Amino acid sequence: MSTNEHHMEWPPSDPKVVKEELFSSTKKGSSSLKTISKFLGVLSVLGLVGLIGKFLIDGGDQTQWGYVAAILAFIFSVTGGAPMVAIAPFIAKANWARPISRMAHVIGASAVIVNIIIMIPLLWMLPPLVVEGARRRSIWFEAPVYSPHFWDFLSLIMLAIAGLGLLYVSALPDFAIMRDNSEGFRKKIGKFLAGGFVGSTVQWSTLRMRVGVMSTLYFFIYIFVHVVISIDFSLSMVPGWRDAIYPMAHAMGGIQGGVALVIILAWIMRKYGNYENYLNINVFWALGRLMFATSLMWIYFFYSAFIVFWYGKSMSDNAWLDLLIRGPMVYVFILGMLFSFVFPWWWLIWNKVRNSINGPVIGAFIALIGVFFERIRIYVPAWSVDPKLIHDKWLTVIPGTLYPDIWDILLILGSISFVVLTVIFISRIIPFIGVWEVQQFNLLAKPVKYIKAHGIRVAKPD
Amino acid sequence: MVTEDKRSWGMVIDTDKCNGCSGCVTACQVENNIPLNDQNKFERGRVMSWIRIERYWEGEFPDVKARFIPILCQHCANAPCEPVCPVYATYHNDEGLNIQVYNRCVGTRYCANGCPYIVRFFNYWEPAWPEDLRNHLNPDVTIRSRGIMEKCSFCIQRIKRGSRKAKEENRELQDGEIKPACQEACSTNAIVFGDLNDPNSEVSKLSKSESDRKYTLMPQLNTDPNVVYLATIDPLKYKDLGEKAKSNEH
Amino acid sequence: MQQRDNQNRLSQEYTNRVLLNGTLSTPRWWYPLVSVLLFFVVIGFILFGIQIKYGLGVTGLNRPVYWGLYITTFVFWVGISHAGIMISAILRITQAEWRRPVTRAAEILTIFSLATALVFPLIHAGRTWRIVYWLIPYDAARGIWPNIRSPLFMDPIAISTYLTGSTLFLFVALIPDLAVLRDRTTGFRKGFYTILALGWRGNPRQWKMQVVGGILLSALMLPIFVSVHSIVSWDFAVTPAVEGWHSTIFAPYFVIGAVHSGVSAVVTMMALMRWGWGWNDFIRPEHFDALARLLTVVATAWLGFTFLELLFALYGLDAPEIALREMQIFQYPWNLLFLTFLLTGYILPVPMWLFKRVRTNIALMFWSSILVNIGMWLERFLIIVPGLARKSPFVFTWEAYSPSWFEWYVLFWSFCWVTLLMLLFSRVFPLVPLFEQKESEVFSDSIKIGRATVPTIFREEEEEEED
Amino acid sequence: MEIIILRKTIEYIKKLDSTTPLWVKVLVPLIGVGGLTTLAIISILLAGLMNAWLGQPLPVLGFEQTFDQPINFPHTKHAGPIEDGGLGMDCTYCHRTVAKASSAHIPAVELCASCHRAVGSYESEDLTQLRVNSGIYEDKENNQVIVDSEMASPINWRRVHRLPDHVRFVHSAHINYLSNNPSAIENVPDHINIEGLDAVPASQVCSTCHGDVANMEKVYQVEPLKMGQCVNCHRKNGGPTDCAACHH
Repeated sequence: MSTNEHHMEWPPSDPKVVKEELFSSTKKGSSSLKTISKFLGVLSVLGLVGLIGKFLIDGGDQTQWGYVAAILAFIFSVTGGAPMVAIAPFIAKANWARPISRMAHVIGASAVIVNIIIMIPLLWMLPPLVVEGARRRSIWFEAPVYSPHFWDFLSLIMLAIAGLGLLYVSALPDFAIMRDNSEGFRKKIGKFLAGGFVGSTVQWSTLRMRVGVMSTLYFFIYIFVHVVISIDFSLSMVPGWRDAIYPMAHAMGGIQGGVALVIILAWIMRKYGNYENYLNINVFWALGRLMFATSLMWIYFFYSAFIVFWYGKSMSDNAWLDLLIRGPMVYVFILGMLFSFVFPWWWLIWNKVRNSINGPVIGAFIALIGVFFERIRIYVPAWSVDPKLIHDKWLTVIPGTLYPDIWDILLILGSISFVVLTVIFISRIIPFIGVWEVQQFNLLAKPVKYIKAHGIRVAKPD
Repeated sequence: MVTEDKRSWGMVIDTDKCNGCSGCVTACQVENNIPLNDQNKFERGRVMSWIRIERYWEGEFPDVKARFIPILCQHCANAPCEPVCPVYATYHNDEGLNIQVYNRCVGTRYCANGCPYIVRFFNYWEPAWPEDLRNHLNPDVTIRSRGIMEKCSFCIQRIKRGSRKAKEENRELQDGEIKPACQEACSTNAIVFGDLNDPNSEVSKLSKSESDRKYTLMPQLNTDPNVVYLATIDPLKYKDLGEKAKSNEH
Repeated sequence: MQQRDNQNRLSQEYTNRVLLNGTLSTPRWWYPLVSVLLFFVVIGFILFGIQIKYGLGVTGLNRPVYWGLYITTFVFWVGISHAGIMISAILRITQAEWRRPVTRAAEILTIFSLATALVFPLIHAGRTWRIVYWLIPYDAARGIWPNIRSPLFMDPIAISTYLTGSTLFLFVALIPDLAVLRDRTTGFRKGFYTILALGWRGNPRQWKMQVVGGILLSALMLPIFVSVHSIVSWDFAVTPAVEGWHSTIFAPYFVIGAVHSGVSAVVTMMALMRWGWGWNDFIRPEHFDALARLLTVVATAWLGFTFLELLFALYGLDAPEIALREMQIFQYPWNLLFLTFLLTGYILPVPMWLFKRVRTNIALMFWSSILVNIGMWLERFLIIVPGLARKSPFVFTWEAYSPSWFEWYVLFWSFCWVTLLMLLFSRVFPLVPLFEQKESEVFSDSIKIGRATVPTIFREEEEEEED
Repeated sequence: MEIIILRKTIEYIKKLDSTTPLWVKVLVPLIGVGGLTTLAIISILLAGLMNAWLGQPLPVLGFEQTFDQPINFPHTKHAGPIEDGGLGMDCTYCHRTVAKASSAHIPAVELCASCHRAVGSYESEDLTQLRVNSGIYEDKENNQVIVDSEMASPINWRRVHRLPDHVRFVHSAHINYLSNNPSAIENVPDHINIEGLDAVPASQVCSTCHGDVANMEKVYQVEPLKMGQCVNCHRKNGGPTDCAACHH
């Protein structure tokens, strides 16, 4: 990549041009997009059919619900992880992330409905806290009997609200632009959503504060949701599995998937949304590094748990290894390890790969598949454990491999399709790059030449 | 008798027979050159005793009963103390013994932390005996210097001597020929030592015939000990039987 | 003398003069302080000799508390050592500009605390003189090599790798400053600096090599940085027999705790440097501000991990584990220590740091960072000792462990020793990197956005020079 | 190659400014050019030193010294071959338990006295001392034999072949093995011929560790008797290499 070409890709400095360029993507809809949407719509309906079918056929058998739990965990953690890509740089005042923060927020809000739909039957299947008169292992020591169900559901709702709130708060100025610069239906939406936002100094400072508060809130909720759901939905179903880093590893896998989703979406928007000037190579480079860092973090958390079990060699330690690693899901484990860590790590370790447009995207696809396998590896065996063993000190009977049935496959395809469909739907309303974010970006950073070196001058407001 | 290299030395301790007389403790102390435990050592929690008798009270006074469990190194097949030693001072040999090599030990005390039975002891000082006990020390056992770990060796000096004798006399080692000091001193024959891999040895037979009483300490840790305990017999369980027998007599 | 040049930057002449005031001249307090410290350090060495001669009976250790103050202090110093790479490498990679005046101090803190930490397993071992078996793969006649499976064997490897790497890292960053010193000294010192400066002329190629070397070392040091405290944590976590230790969260928990304590130690040190040498123009409140913000995030993450650890301790509903936690948290004297640990480790300092007025107040930052390190030392103590002193079914020594005065002195010795080494270092090498300071002055500027004047930083695009 | 280095060094010296002390001008290029070489040499030397220290036979550390025993016992006279003026006695005559027990057994004074009460010069101080120690001796002044059990005391022989306390060496096992496997015997003295034999008497295997004691005026240690030697021999002859075989 030569120097000149690189510096050609920079957001235009004229606000009007920015506005028009960014909003143009919400208006033009190609026919292929419509076809894709229809196809995804059909798949989504089939997914719902799958969930209902699953409920009717396997409604009484907890051991058959592993894939449903896995797909829920996958969708909620990767879509929920995406806003972290916006939040972390926001807290660290990193300027580069401004062009992709909207996309991150959109992804964060895209899976609200799917999550809640899948969650409801799963709560039904979740064993109560007191089984046969005795309290089972759980983080809810003395809590009321249906605490897991209540808090799991509530936490997911909280995450949904926080995600939507974050998107709404940060998109407020764009709604105002929509209100002021469009006609008809869009104007009405803009008017409704933007409220009285006119861009006064007070409103701007409130906005910044709101984004900050929502971001911090979202971060804590995300961690809380992971702790609660990952423990209740997998760890406490397996007798003897005691793994303190597990919620963090789970969350880290989610964030890894979230970064991957943002990279993929950014790539699509760059390619099909004419956003070349906004999503330039610097963005992909930074995202690639983030992807690399999250992959390393994930393997570190996983390994921290693994080595303790491996060395511990106690009955429950061995059972953990038998169930989740060398047991029924050994091939999925290997695939997950390859796709979550080995491939992305070996791919993204090269600066040439990170510092390109396509490199990080390939890494992101690989990592996303890895996260998917990893969730299957965790949830399916955990749900397959015979519920009768729930009071045991350690797992004595390792369940066999559970393969997905037709309902599971329908559900997996349908739920993913519905998330994609939601993203497409949102893309029709608001631009995927915040206009105000680009303005700020332009104000704060500028490519400059210093003596002989090329560089960027970044302003650091307090 | 199985061949020499497939031995697995083990012990069966019948807690029902143990009356807590501490004969084994004393015998071990003498046999293995263990320094005397004085008041100061007790106060500072530095007592050394390769085998010890743990006493548990059962019931309320005056209907109180004492239960005794002799605890010694369990010679675990899957010993948590072994992998943590940085210098291989403790390892498993092919006779199923958990060996402590004094001269390799540098005294990190990591093995002691790894041991769930707390049967490893550290020499905080150079060992010392009263003058008149000096010549009573066992020449077959190393005197451990300060700064190293020690623990029950299943009286390895006796095992070695016994196997050597059998070899010199060109015969197989007989079951019961080798007796560790604790077994020799046990007044109630609660301790039986032998080869667990030999199906005809007394330890194998005992642990088979009494399989409903058989248990090992802390099974959740998966240490696979070579010391097998036989649980105390619950007299209530046999009370009915006895009364039945009584009524039959009449 | 004019301090600022025509572009309102600190003049290079002023920078050189002030930052070399500890090296080219001696502060008045230096000799008295060094001699007092030397006195305490020598006493410490005599005590080590006594311990080696008579055995570990001089400590308060017993059965089952086989590890006590020595290991606690070992972990503590390893933790402190995480400051250097956190500040120099991670912040360098994430391009945090405020790191510049702090890097050197953090790195030497790393090196000296690591060197001190390495001493502790030696003091702690029963037969220190046999440790050569442990550190060096010895003669093959016996056919036995050190046990690679033992975390205690991996410890020295990780720590000495980290030490070597940190020393290299420090040296690479020291070269330009050594050249400055070479040009300002005469006689023996000039010779000394000439050799160390490796012929530094400050030409573009040398600068480029120096930058590349720094970045490469940063990237190489990061995995070592993580591995060091992870391995230290696995010393504990791999033993299934100790309920309070066998926890999967230990590695990240220890690492983040180490960053917490290490960065706090850097804050303490910065305050002392500012007061001792009068570098008010270079170590400025905004550096404390930035460090305190970083610390707030790190401390909160660390508290979250502490919470998770406790949560999972109770999760299993295992009686021994719950008994252990009950002892650790509610029983005297551990309860007082636990309360102090929570208060000093998080509850007192972190809410203070939420206020900008505190973050920019040097005295308050000094005291709060000391609080953090008291808390972090107690954290290690509360993990190690109650974990061992637990109510185990086979031991009846529950009153456990009270360290002897000997051990307390060794703890005190370690602080004297590190401080002494730092002071000796400061007499020979500058504690604030001159070239980093000048570079930051050159790179920073300010622009007007609307009505506000905002400071800016020039960031060079290093990647483009690859082709 | 050397020329290039030399040229670069000269260039470097020329570049140094005039304020630089002369010794620096000399030392810096020396360090610069020779640094790696020096390091390599030092490493090799260190490695060699370590190897030498760990693998050496004991004499280097001064273990080859002989001791002045309380009574000068000439092995040459007792065990030395007859043709050299010795008596050719069997080692096991005095070291009686060597093939039966773990220790080789230093004979009691009585065993010595059983011969030396009659045999040997009455002028010899050593023999007189021996007789005193045996408790039956001749009082020269009064020319009478005194039986004094209070005077009887063991001779305080000084040990020459010492093993550390943590090593358990069993003589019987080794003697029995070697006497049945003569091919494993080492250091065979000239006056003994064991070639081709299937079994040899116990007294002919001692030389493996102790050397040719029969020809030593004063006994000294010929073999290092360090663990390396034990293990090497065990490996060669299929002995146990388990640590617990010797250390317990």
